[in-house]
Amino acid sequence: MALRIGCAAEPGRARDNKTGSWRVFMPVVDLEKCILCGNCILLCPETAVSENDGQILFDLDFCKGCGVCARECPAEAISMIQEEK
Amino acid sequence: MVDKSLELFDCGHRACGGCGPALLARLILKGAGEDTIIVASTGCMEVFSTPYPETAWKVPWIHSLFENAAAVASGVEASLKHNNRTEKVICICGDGATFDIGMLCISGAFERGHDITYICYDNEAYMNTGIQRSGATPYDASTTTSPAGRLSMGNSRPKKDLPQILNAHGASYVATASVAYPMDVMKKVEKAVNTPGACYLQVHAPCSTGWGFDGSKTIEIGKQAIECGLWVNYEMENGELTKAKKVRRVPVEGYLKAQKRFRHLFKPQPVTEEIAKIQAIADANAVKYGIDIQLNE
Amino acid sequence: MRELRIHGRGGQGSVTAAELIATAAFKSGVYSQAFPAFGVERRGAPVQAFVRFSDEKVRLRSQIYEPDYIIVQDSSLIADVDVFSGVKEGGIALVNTENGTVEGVPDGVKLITIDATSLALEILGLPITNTTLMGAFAAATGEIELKSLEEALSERFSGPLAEKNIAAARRAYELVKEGQ
Amino acid sequence: MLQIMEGSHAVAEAAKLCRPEVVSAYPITPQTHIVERLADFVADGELDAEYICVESELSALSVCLGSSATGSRVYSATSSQGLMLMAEVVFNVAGMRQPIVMSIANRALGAPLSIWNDQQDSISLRDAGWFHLYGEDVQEMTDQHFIAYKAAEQHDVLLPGFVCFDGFILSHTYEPVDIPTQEEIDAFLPPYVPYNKLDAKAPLSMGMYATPDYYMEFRYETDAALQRAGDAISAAGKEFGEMFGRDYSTHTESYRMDDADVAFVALGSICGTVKDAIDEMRADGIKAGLVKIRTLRPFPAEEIAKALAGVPTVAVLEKNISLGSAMKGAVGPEVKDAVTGTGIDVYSYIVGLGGRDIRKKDIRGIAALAEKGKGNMFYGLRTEVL
Repeated sequence: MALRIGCAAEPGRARDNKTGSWRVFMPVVDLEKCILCGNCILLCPETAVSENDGQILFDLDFCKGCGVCARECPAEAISMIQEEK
Repeated sequence: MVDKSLELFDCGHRACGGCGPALLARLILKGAGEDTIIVASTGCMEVFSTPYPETAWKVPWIHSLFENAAAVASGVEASLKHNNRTEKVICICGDGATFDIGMLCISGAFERGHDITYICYDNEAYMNTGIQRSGATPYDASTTTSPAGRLSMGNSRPKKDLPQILNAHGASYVATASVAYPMDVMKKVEKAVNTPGACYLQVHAPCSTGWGFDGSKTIEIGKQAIECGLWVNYEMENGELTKAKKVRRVPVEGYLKAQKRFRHLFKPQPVTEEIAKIQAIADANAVKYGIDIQLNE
Repeated sequence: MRELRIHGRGGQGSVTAAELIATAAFKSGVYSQAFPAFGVERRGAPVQAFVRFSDEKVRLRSQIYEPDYIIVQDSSLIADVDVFSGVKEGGIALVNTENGTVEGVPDGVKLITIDATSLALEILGLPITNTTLMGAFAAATGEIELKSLEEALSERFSGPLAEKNIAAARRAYELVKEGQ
Repeated sequence: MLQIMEGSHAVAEAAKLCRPEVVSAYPITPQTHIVERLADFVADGELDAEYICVESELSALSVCLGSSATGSRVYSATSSQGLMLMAEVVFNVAGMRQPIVMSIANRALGAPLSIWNDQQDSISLRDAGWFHLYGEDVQEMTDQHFIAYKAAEQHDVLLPGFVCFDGFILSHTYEPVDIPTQEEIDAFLPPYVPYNKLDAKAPLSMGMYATPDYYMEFRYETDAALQRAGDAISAAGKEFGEMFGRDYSTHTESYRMDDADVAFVALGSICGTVKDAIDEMRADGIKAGLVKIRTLRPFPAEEIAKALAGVPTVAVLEKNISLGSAMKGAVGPEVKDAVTGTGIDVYSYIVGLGGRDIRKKDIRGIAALAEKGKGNMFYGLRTEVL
């Protein structure tokens, strides 16, 4: 790919960097406890949490496993578990 | 209107896990919307979000130097104005770029009254270069250039009151916020970008690496700062304090103890006179901004 | 190429005089160049300005050391500055003085005196002598036409100020012509 | 049509004719008359531009960078200390490939403080990625602004340019100059078409940082673009010549170089004095000539080598000093490099620093020294005060 003049780039390429590989602990949500408040979505520094059809989804390609979602979950529905890689 | 579902700060950036500033970048763009141009200073956020060619920014973004974001933003605004364009211009700069090296350009931009919003993500030291003190570093915080030691209690000067300085420039909207209160951040961003003239927003953005706490506690630490009165969320409009977040204040010890940068105040034994000085800072904040919830309220 | 050096004091309009003489010369059909002795002089300090006249484009950029003409805006300068330094034989020294006597004029240099201060006070109501001296210079040297000078003055000044300055220049021109 | 005008005002007229959308500058002697005149133009409605009064030169060029990145043609002017305060932005603008044109009213650098002319300021920033044009007289420096914008904005160039002229000696001199009309400049210089710009409809991140995997390639690209700027300057200079009768298709100008025994190489206003001195020397049987450098960056090495071919001795007149260097001047080594292997002797002479006047007799004196093989030295030192 030719260099973009002036060290510029169009959006999208950050996704080439799969930060999920940094993770040690992985968030797991207990759907029974989850109240779908959206706190975990709003507070994720990685934009790696979303909701679809009543389910909280973690994008494990990017989740760094920081645990903010688990700590801030008012329903204590998220736990961080050691990931087997 | 704030659109909570709008995601303009992409995955794949290289911030530490639990990064306060990374979360703030997301929140700012939710508050500002996609018709926004970001001007960044050199700093931690710039570095973690834009290693060529991997940008995390889905809105137009420009970085020039460490100290000149406010001037670059002035130029962006002038060009937009000349061409009747409608994009909002937002500077996002760290506290080093804001409190210290960028003061000249900021003062000029605010005095000229460009229609820009300048947001300082305040993590209270130079994190990009390895946690050196800045004018935003709080009293007694240990950093790599204000280390605690046999003859030192850490940073020897209180945090500079930058919002008041910009207020004195005649800024029509000056506010503080914290990533721990995301809705408040988004609302204030929205208000700032829709207020004509130069506006200033200073957002407390805890840095787990620089302050020494587990990345999962970013929000918790931010809340503790508010609850003890060492950080106050307030708004000033046309020079007048119009709003401050009230709290049932707790002593500062809990907030300090939770961070390695204040560990020397407690180990090997508590330095009570220093802790008392920090408590006095919180007490003074409480009086100045009227944040204490009275029992009869 | 002919060269003019103007000696004055900061605030007397020496630089403006150089510019206007160059402008008038240009309008009279020659190439001209005017520039100040660039300095940090404040009001009252001795200053210099330079003008070159040539039938061809002027390329030389050095200051003027051997002028064909000098204008001394204030005879008190003669005690402070060697205003006659390097003036060419056959050159002309135009000096503003009340009493008509000037010391130290080198041999071979033609002295022309004019009481520009009184004239300026009378016509302009101000002791600003540069336009008066421009008129005198036009008459003394023939380097610039009076008409071109009047044009230059009316471009620089407007309304009654232009009229007064033109009147002062014209009067000085006539006085010097009469004296020749 | 020729009219007589102060050099600074001619530059301001040129800047106005280029229709910048944003002008930002900070006053500094001897640049002030340019920006004051532009402020008048804006105040009187003669120029439709945002005129941004800033608190420092650092901001002046930063504002220009921001506006340029947003798609506007911009203009600034500075001098000396101001350029040094801008220095960080100067490099940045080139790396970000913004085609900004900035006038430099050349002035010495402190300490000691000097408001007077030499070329230390722009020459100190010759490696910053901007192209450098130097004007000999008010006409040339005026015309160079039009050429600078045209060359800078070519999409195979996209680099900023300095238009340099000697402070006071040219900026404050009244002399005849032909100022083109707006219609003529509009025909020569089309509206700016940015290659990239900040635009919410097409988001782009500009000025990202480069890791060691990319940095060298970006520098390579910038150097290649600066080399191409040379061709763009020539092409614009040729087109300008066709339209206005003043040709700037070459980066150098040779004066009486035929059969010259000693050649001067110089930049800027000194060239006029040198030409007059050469005429006198030739009349006295001394065969001297001049190669005037108009474009210092990109350095026109081939053109210079060609112009100097067969001349035994070359004296480079330097209004700068590369302190601590072997030849003392900054330009001399490049000229020497351009003629390497030819046996031509090249010497630098440091002259005119801090406004020291340069006379025809000085030029003759330097020619005599060069022919004796004495050079790489200050010329005209007042040894009595040393």
